[in-house]
Amino acid sequence: MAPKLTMVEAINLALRQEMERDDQVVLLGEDIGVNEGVFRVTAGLHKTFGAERVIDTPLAESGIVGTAIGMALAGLRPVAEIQFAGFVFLGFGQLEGHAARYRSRTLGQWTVPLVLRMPYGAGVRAHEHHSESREATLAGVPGLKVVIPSGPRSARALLAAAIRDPDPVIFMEPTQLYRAFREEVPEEPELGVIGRAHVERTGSDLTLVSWGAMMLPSRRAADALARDQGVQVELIDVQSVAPLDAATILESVSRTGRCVIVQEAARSFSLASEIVARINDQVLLQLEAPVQRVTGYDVVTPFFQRERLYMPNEARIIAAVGQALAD
Amino acid sequence: MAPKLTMVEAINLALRQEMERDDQVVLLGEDIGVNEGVFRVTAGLHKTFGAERVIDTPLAESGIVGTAIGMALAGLRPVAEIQFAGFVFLGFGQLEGHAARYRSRTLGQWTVPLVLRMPYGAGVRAHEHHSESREATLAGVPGLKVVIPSGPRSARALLAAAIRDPDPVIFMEPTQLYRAFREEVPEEPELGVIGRAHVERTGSDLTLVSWGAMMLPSRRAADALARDQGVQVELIDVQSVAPLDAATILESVSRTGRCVIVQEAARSFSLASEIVARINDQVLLQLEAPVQRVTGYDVVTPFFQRERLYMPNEARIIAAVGQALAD
Amino acid sequence: MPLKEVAKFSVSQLQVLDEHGQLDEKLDPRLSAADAVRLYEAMALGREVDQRLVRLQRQGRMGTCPTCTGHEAAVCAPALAMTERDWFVGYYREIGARLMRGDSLAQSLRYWHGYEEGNLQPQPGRTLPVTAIVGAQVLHAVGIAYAMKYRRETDSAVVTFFGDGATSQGDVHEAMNFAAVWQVPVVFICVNNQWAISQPREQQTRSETIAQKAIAYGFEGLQVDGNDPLGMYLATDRALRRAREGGGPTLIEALTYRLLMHTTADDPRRYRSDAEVERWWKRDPVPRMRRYLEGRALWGEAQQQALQERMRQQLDAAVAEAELREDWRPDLLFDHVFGAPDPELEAQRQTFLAALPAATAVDAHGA
Amino acid sequence: MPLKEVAKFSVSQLQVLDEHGQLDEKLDPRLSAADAVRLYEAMALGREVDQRLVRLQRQGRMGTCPTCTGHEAAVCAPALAMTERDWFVGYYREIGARLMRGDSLAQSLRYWHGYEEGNLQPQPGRTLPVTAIVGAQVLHAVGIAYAMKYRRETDSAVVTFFGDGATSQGDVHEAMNFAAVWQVPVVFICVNNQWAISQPREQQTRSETIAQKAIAYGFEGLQVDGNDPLGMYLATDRALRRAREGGGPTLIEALTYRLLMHTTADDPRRYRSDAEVERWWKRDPVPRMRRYLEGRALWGEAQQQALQERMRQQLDAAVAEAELREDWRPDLLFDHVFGAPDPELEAQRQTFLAALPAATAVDAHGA
Ligand SMILES: Cc1ncc(C[n+]2csc(CCOP(=O)(O)OP(=O)(O)O)c2C)c(N)n1
Ligand SMILES: Cc1ncc(C[n+]2csc(CCOP(=O)(O)OP(=O)(O)O)c2C)c(N)n1
Ligand SMILES: [Mg+2]
Ligand SMILES: [Mg+2]
Repeated sequence: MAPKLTMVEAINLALRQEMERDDQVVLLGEDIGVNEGVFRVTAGLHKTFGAERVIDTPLAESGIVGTAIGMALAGLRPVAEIQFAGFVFLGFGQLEGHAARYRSRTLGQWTVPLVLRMPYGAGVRAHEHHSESREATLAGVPGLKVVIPSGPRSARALLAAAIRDPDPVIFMEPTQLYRAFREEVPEEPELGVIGRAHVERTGSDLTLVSWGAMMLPSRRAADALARDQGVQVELIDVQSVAPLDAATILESVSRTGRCVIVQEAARSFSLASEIVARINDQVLLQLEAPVQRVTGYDVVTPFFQRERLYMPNEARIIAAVGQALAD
Repeated sequence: MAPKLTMVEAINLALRQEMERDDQVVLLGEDIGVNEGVFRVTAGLHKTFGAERVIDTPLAESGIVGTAIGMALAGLRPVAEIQFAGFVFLGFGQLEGHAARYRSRTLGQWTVPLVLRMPYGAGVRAHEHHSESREATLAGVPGLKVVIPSGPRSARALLAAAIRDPDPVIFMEPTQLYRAFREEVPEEPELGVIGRAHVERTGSDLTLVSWGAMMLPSRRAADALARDQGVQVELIDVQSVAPLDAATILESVSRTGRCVIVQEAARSFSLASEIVARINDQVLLQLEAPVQRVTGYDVVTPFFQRERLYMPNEARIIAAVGQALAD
Repeated sequence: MPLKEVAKFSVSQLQVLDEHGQLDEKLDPRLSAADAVRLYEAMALGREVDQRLVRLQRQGRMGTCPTCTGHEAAVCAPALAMTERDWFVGYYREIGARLMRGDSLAQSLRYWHGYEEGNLQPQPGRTLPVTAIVGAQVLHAVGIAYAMKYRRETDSAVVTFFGDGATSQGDVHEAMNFAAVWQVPVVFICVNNQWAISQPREQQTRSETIAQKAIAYGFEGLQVDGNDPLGMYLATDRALRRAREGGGPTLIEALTYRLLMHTTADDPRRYRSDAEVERWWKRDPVPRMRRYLEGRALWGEAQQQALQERMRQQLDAAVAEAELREDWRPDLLFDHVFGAPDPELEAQRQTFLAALPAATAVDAHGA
Repeated sequence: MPLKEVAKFSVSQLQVLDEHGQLDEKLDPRLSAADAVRLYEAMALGREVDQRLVRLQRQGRMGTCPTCTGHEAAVCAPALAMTERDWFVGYYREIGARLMRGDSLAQSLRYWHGYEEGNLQPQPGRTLPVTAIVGAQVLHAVGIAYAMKYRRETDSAVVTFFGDGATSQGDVHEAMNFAAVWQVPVVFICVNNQWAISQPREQQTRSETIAQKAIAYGFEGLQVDGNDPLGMYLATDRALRRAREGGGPTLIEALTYRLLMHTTADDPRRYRSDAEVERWWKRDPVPRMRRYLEGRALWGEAQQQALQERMRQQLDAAVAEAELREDWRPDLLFDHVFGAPDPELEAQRQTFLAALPAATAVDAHGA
């Protein structure tokens, strides 16, 4: 039987195996080496691979992203860490202006195969700036891929795929899931598919779409709905925010006619909005009720005392499903 | 009769009048003083108000945004310029982390009343990085206001309102409109309303929503549709991307039952997507056909030889209106 | 001019009161008795608060918070040199100094325990709240200094604090450069505590000193024993005077040490030796200042006992006050996204309030 | 140690061939005849291309483009000192040097005329394309240098160019700091042409020299007469050797001048005096290099005539080639957003192609 790993351990496994497989893979970031990362994601890697491949950088996010771009241009496979996603905006100029564009502006002559890992999201009672969900801001830049796993096994497989991907991949790790549960993760490498959503549970009454940490309450809601109300939802884990696997979602919605989208991020200018727009484009006529968006609010991400009040939860999801079924 | 001004002149008028009205208004940016701005938006201001109020800064966008935040915290009313919107992402950390949050995190004790002006958009055959439309990236940050005028008169009125606004306002100026046409702009100050869309033309067949430079082909399309096909569209100029005046749009769509949204920005994770989501939330049942989005594409903004091919134009708008009416 | 020298620079180091309590008479800033005692008491209170915060955190009564032990001289002495008219733009490791500036202890505890309310200070005046994004506040300081210069507030300057790690950030570079070009009244105090979480100073930057970074911008940089309260006072006082007189910015490198963990979530034994920490405990600024007071016959065991008791009471009261949730309103944040209400936000507030009972249940469960 | 000096620094300036053609024998890098001629021809071609670009732009046959006149020594001499194994990471003002590196002239013209195709170079090897975001490329250079060090490519170093204005950017600061900490093989060449569009050097930064900014990072900075091709060659050659030998980064400040407008959209008479420009024309690097060749009897009027004719032909051919649109495919960009096709993008491509006839009509109208 495969060992049961937390998401932190699963990510660590992916890093270790990819570094073993390809000596051009190097890690860089703040406190990832000797200290093994503030969440211990890089545990043991500095010891095994040394300071040259597990690089403790100076404290500068644009520097991390920009030098990783240079490494990638020169043929390395850098996997950079931003200590918390809230700091990635200090490197956003490099992402938007360079990582995302090199392939396109040189018609493929230069490419930037880097991975930018970052813990994100609320739910671990962290200090301000440590709890945002801004996947849409990153996914809105053509040329960037954005991937979010929802469990140890998908985290491992998707990260391995990201490292082998020829393009820049932002890999967002929900801190709430880091140690939330264990899952069997096979020792032999598994490769996820970037650009593909995962139908986690099939059902014909309603399509429930979510990703990242919000898969937890979504799963619980799906269980409860089946158990208490006999409602069978089809539960889709988006996994790849960009490119978005709209086809899988739309196919499901075209069958169920009803959809609820659950996201931690603020409501407006979000992935939930984008999914609604795609539904409008292609399956509006099969829709039997307005799509329900269960989301964060358009406020500055609250400090931790209020964070759980602002995050979607099982009750809100069940209520939204009820609404969508009633409409 | 009021003088007929270009948008550049109208913006200049707003700056001049606000500086005359309030000596706490200062301008800062690259090449805005002696050189009077690369588009001459600040013509004459350095001469009139001096180098202390029209500040030529060193070449650093985060520095411009960050020092403007400090000025605003200390009670000045800084109006900072980013030479082209493509460079604002070098200051995005300051915007996201500080300008947008100070009011909220201090429950109103500290505020950041700054304006960040920036030319944006394609259509003037500029070099790479000088033609993006990323209003949604900025509007997606709770706490930031984002305003886009569509002509000289609205530019003057909205900029004056932005300068007097108690919150950070991103003021995006479509370069394509800078000298595209003249309009009467009254000498006495006019104040626009941030957070309000403008119904430019009423009609009962379909709601046509746009903003910025795309108002040009939208206006032409509305004229042509009325003239050639007797189709009366209601044309709405969004003006305020955040806060978004959804009520005006939704009220119109609830009457017409059909909607076309025209934007220069890439298609996904955009304001057009957000508007579709709002329609879904509130007026889906009044909708008689899918909303049509006429947009840029999800590619890296093309170099100037291809820019007009990628931008929405009158023909695409007319075709989309036809589609929406046929559905 | 084949290969000719075109510019020369040097960097000096200042110490007034050394680790053995030896005072350099020539440099002695001659603090009044009241100021000397005030400074010591502020340092002692900073230390005391720090220890309580850690204890509260270990008891689950406090969020993750940074420690300030070791930094008392580096931050409190500058606060003593400042007036109410000066601006204090800090980061997150100056609790003692913030209390000197009039911040409420109870509010500060609330802040670190995850309440926005904690940022409401009784009289914020010219003290900005804590910032967590490393380096960003240094630009704000320079903008404020511009405003002071613009308004001819010649009695006002800005003091901004940041760590050795922060010197790597582009924002800090841009800030120093803007300040120099604008010649605005700002004092940059780099609290060089040798570590940025686990990154040692030598791996943060290869310059021999942090002070010499000022050479890149054309103003003066000075290295100061950051555990020497008199040296820090003197350096800040001089820099503030120069700033207020229109002489522009100064960089002060306060050489000190973070004696405890980075934050309560950190375990420093993962990356540094006990021996190193031990060495720095010998240079502890708090006893150094006490010895100085004793030397001036301003302090003794009785005063110390009384102070301990006062601090204990003050802390107990603050903790009790901080733990009151009388003013707690869950939807508070909807009030302050913008200066005026927005219909969409008000609609979202209604959704939020309607969902609150269930969310509160989850909260109780999850917390 | 009350107030003791803890560090001393100095900055030197290098000149080998002065503005009167006087050569410093001790410093003479003793270029071979072939190299000397190659360098001069590259400088002359850079100048010629510049003038043609401006003319084409005025005729509406070229997009907005920057000028390089005056920068020929500062960029071409380093290119001569580099080998194919070294990396060239520039900004937008090095046309002569880029052509030395093997870039196609026709492609470069296409680039500035708004075609992505222009970035397709015949053998990009180790020369990165033009970058427009001021300062960003300097970080890329440091990342590349890390890769060279990591791979033990000890015959390879990186040379990166940027302007005086770029020194204000946080990215350039972060780049120099990372390079120092990592001790990677990179040479930073700041082309200090005294202006950043309309911002004069003294208002960009208050430091006496740009070279001294290296002190902030703990490596060597050198000021070089940027209009002296031999000085620039010598400085770059030394820095490259040091870099390849593991000695880490060097900063070279090339003191030069932008003799023409910032770009074809700029009017420099708005912000600087004719007298200042005149003074710098007297230091023009191109005739200086020619006089040097003549002094070594490597050049004369006949060679000059022949060169002019060759350059004219080369330029005519390149312009003709650039203006061919044989390979033009409107939907090209859809191919290169990602390394593999994406269904949504393919659907959008179909929309794009369907709308093309109407868009092309608009284009003809609007262009
Ligand atoms: C922009 C940013 N990057 C990373 C972090 C995470 N972080 C918090 S404190 C810290 C170290 C700061 O070191 P230094 O500036 O020396 O200050 P010190 O904590 O030692 O006082 C880091 C990396 C952050 N808060 N902000
Ligand atoms: C990040 C960014 N900000 C602003 C600009 C606009 N801009 C282009 S070149 C330039 C001046 C650059 O000056 P300098 O670095 O001295 O180089 P030079 O052009 O003088 O060679 C400016 C402000 C830009 N391209 N990128
Ligand atoms: Mg530190
Ligand atoms: Mg320059």
